Amino acid sequence: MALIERYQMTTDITYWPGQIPMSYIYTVGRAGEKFFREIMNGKMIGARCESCKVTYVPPRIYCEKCFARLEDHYLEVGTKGTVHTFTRCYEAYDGTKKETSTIVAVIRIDGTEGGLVHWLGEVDFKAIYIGMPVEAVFKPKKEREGSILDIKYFKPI
Amino acid sequence: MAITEKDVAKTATKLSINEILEGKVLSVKWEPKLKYAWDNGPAIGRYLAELKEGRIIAKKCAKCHRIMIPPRMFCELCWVPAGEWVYVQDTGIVNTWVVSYVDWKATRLDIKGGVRPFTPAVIEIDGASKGMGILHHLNEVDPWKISRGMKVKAVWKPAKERTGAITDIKYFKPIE
Amino acid sequence: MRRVAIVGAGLTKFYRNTLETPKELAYEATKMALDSCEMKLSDIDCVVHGTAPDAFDGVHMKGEYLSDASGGYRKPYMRNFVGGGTGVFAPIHGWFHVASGMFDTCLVVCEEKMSSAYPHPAGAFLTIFDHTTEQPLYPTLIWIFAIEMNRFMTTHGYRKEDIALVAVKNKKNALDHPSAQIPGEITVQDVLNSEIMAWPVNRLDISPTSDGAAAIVLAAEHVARRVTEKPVWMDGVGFCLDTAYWCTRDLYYPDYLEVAARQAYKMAGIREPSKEIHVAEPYDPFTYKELHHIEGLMLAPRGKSVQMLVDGVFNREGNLPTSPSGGLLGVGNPIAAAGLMKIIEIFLQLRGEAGKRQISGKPTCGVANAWGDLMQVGTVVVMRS
Amino acid sequence: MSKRVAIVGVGTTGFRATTPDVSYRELTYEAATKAYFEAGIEPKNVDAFVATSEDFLEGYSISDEYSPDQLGAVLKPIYTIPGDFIHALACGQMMILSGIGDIMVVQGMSKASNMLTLSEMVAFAQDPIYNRPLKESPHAVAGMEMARFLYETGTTREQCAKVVVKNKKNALNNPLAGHGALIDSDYVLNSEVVSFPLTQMDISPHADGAVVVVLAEEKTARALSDKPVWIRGIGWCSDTPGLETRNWGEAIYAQLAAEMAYKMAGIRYPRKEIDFAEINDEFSYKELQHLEAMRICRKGEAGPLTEMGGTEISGEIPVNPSGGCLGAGNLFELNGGRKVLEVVRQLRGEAGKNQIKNVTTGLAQSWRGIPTTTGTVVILSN
Repeated sequence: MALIERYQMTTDITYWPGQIPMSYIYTVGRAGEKFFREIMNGKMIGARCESCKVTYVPPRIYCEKCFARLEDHYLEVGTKGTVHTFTRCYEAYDGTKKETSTIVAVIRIDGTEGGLVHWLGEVDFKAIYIGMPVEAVFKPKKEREGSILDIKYFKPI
Repeated sequence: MAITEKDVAKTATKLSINEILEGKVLSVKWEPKLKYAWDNGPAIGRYLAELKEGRIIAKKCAKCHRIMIPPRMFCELCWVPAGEWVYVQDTGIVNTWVVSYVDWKATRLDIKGGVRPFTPAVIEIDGASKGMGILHHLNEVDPWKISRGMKVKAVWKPAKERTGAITDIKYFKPIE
Repeated sequence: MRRVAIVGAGLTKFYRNTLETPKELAYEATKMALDSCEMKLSDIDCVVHGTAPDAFDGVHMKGEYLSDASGGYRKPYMRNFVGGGTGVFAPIHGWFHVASGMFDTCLVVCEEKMSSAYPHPAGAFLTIFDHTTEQPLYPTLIWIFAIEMNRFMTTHGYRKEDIALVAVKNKKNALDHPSAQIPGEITVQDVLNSEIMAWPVNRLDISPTSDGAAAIVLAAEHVARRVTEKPVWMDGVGFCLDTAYWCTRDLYYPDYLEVAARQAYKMAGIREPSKEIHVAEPYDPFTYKELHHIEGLMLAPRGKSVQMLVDGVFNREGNLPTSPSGGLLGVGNPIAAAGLMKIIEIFLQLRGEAGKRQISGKPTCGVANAWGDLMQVGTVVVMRS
Repeated sequence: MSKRVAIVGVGTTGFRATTPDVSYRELTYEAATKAYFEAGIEPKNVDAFVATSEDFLEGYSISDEYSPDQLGAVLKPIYTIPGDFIHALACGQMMILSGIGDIMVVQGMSKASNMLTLSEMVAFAQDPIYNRPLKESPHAVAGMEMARFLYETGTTREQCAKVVVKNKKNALNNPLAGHGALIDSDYVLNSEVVSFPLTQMDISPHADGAVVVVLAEEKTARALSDKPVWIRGIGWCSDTPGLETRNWGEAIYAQLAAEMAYKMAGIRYPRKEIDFAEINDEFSYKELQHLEAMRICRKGEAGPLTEMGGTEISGEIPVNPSGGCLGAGNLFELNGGRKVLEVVRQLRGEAGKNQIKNVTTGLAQSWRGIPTTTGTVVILSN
């Protein structure tokens, strides 16, 4: 409607294919540099806001609630946590079906209000429950590159 | 207040591109696949189909009688559905142009090595209303001899190579 | 109509490449803005974010990604977008929030991290063109600006060497700006001798790509009077877009800017802009663009801006200083943040707090504008002390 | 608030999985033509326009460039909100209240069918450093959220399936909706698991379409329309965007956006004072989670209420009589626009077979989808 002339034949209809051809390199930032250098050592740090009583993992340079600067308040938080929620995912990020499913979870790091989104490994899916204690399994030290993938997965304790 | 050197000193940390590329600082790479198939619709669909035939088509507004190129199904100024289809010429005049030493990635062309600079222009198409132009390349002309108002004509790809695209016109070249 | 004032401002350094993430840049500017007027995040009712294409920072829906770092945590938070015009539109968007009576305070944050895009941020501009009728020709942003500059020059008979004076002036002004990325003492000859990018545009005619952020705090009158002795009022706002069929417009004159400026002047009660406005920050991503905008803002008659430039009218000591900050050509161009930087410059000038950049004569009225998209956006703010 | 603002014209194309015969320009042109016709105005009467778009969903790096022409907004005040349609509606309202003008136009458009790599585009919204390197489907985020919601509230997968059954059924009677179907709960529960407990049928399929709304200040509204629909309250809010720190069981953003809208509308008991609601149901559990966040249901109550038919068109509080996203399609930025459209149709008594009797106040709510925590709410009355 509204047009006085429309396609009358399906075979006349056409489209134009195209793409946005960009690529990216993201620096991990001030807090990220601190976090991933520790990850390479097999450790994890967070950032503490004393006034809000919140410990952020991954660490940030600011508290999102009160905007306090947290750069002088980094602290080691350990590599253990509990499963906050989890899923078994059968779909790849491009929307196709995965060859093998993965178990993805939000891990709440002990003593913090933050955590990591990561895989669960060395575990039977049926045995997983919300609140399950888990710990990070790191790649061998020489394979670590300062990335979230330096952690292979979390496994039950 | 006033914003001083001291205030801004620690707000951002300067890096060189090599510090990033050589891994002095940590980074993550990503190549998104952002692909589309945009529906042409009747106006652009016909425009492309006519280009394939070696013709340029426009739409005429039934109210203001502007002959509009590229064609559109409505006149955006009068806010009425557009009227009849009108073939326009494949000639026109140069409204404005550039002599570019860079491509779309900001990479410099090897001008000294003999590469011809790009000379894209806005070309007012003959037969369309005054001032109605399209973007296209100029060629077969000394880049430094292009002038405002220069008459130009489309150089088409051979019929069998045309696909129904703006690039079915290879470029425009000057005519007497 | 409720009066709305700018009461605080913050700005990061601008660099070609920064270590900071987009969030960290936004936080730094926002934090400085809050601190500058001794406000806490809890004093803020709502947040407006202005940031240009997602294709720079490389995050889809980057307004969402940046929300917490802009003070938007659990607040009414909204992003606005008019391409390059965003930096001056964001305060207008914030103005709606406060002038409407829905909120008393509003944080306006602009951020851009262009350096994430590879191989060059300029690549993101290929896909601003019509995907079907223009992109197959592989156009780039510089082309269309050079196309516009050429039309502007040939219509008025302007000379490149005169237009180059804009770069000389702005880079020099930027020497006094603490955030400046590429300030310097250069000559007209330096501009003309710099590499040709796309004639008539040489390298020194162009602002750089940059990372950076800027923020301001807006307040309704009753709050503004409480938090500061020197509120700067947003007395007029205007915004406008012209057609996306950019090849069908005569590019020699920015009609869209005149329409936006007339709205803003009408609201501010300005009848003779060139007399009533004491300082201007016209958007200057390219040298010619400052002049193009000075004409569109009706601060110079059409075809006369170059002569006024040559006569020194627009110098910091001149009758109508333009881009006293150093502009995008000198301070840098993290798109939306650069636009807001211009608003901040007028704010500081009208408060007499621009330091070494301060213009003389106690200015009380200033204007800033920004521009973008396919050379079709005009955004204008008129401010008074 | 000194002035009242009403919707005096709506126009839409309807919503279909694909719209191959028109470009995005013509799609919006159609909706705009209808909206202006209904309001009895021309673009020249409009004081300002607000469009919605997100660059990567349109396929342009600066998508707002292409906003003015098909709205008749050339050389007029117009800008773009990369947000939900209801965000843009709030902008229209704020501009009227600010004195920018009396007539505003708000536009939203979806050409979701034109995105060939939609899943990657949504994944591209995730944090590039902490989340994206895992290369997980965005649906994993929904799966995790659903799991936590079921855990915290005791809601069952069967109750979520009932949402799908209800909404797809409602869509059958909505001529604008394109994804209606008659199915039962087992069909949903047995459909392919995408990210457990989320199945293929829990996910709303996408759709194309456009909506244009004309807003006017009270005096103008009464002159233009016999049936103005008033904006009584509007709210929007963003919670933390971080996956690591957010509250996975609750939709805090919906709660706070609703509280803002309720306060403006003077609503204290939403369950009693709202006659029906169009709630974001991009995923089945989202409808239930949002109902609870907005105090239309108590925590854990939305599932059982749905199971007992309380949210059917004939129920105590009808929810998504239009068919929602599950029945009419996920329209991305336009989701809120389609919700507003349905509330307007209901309040004017123009909802056909899905008309709810004697309605005076309706609520439209939207959410910006994975991985955001941004929501919008608007309360409309006739």
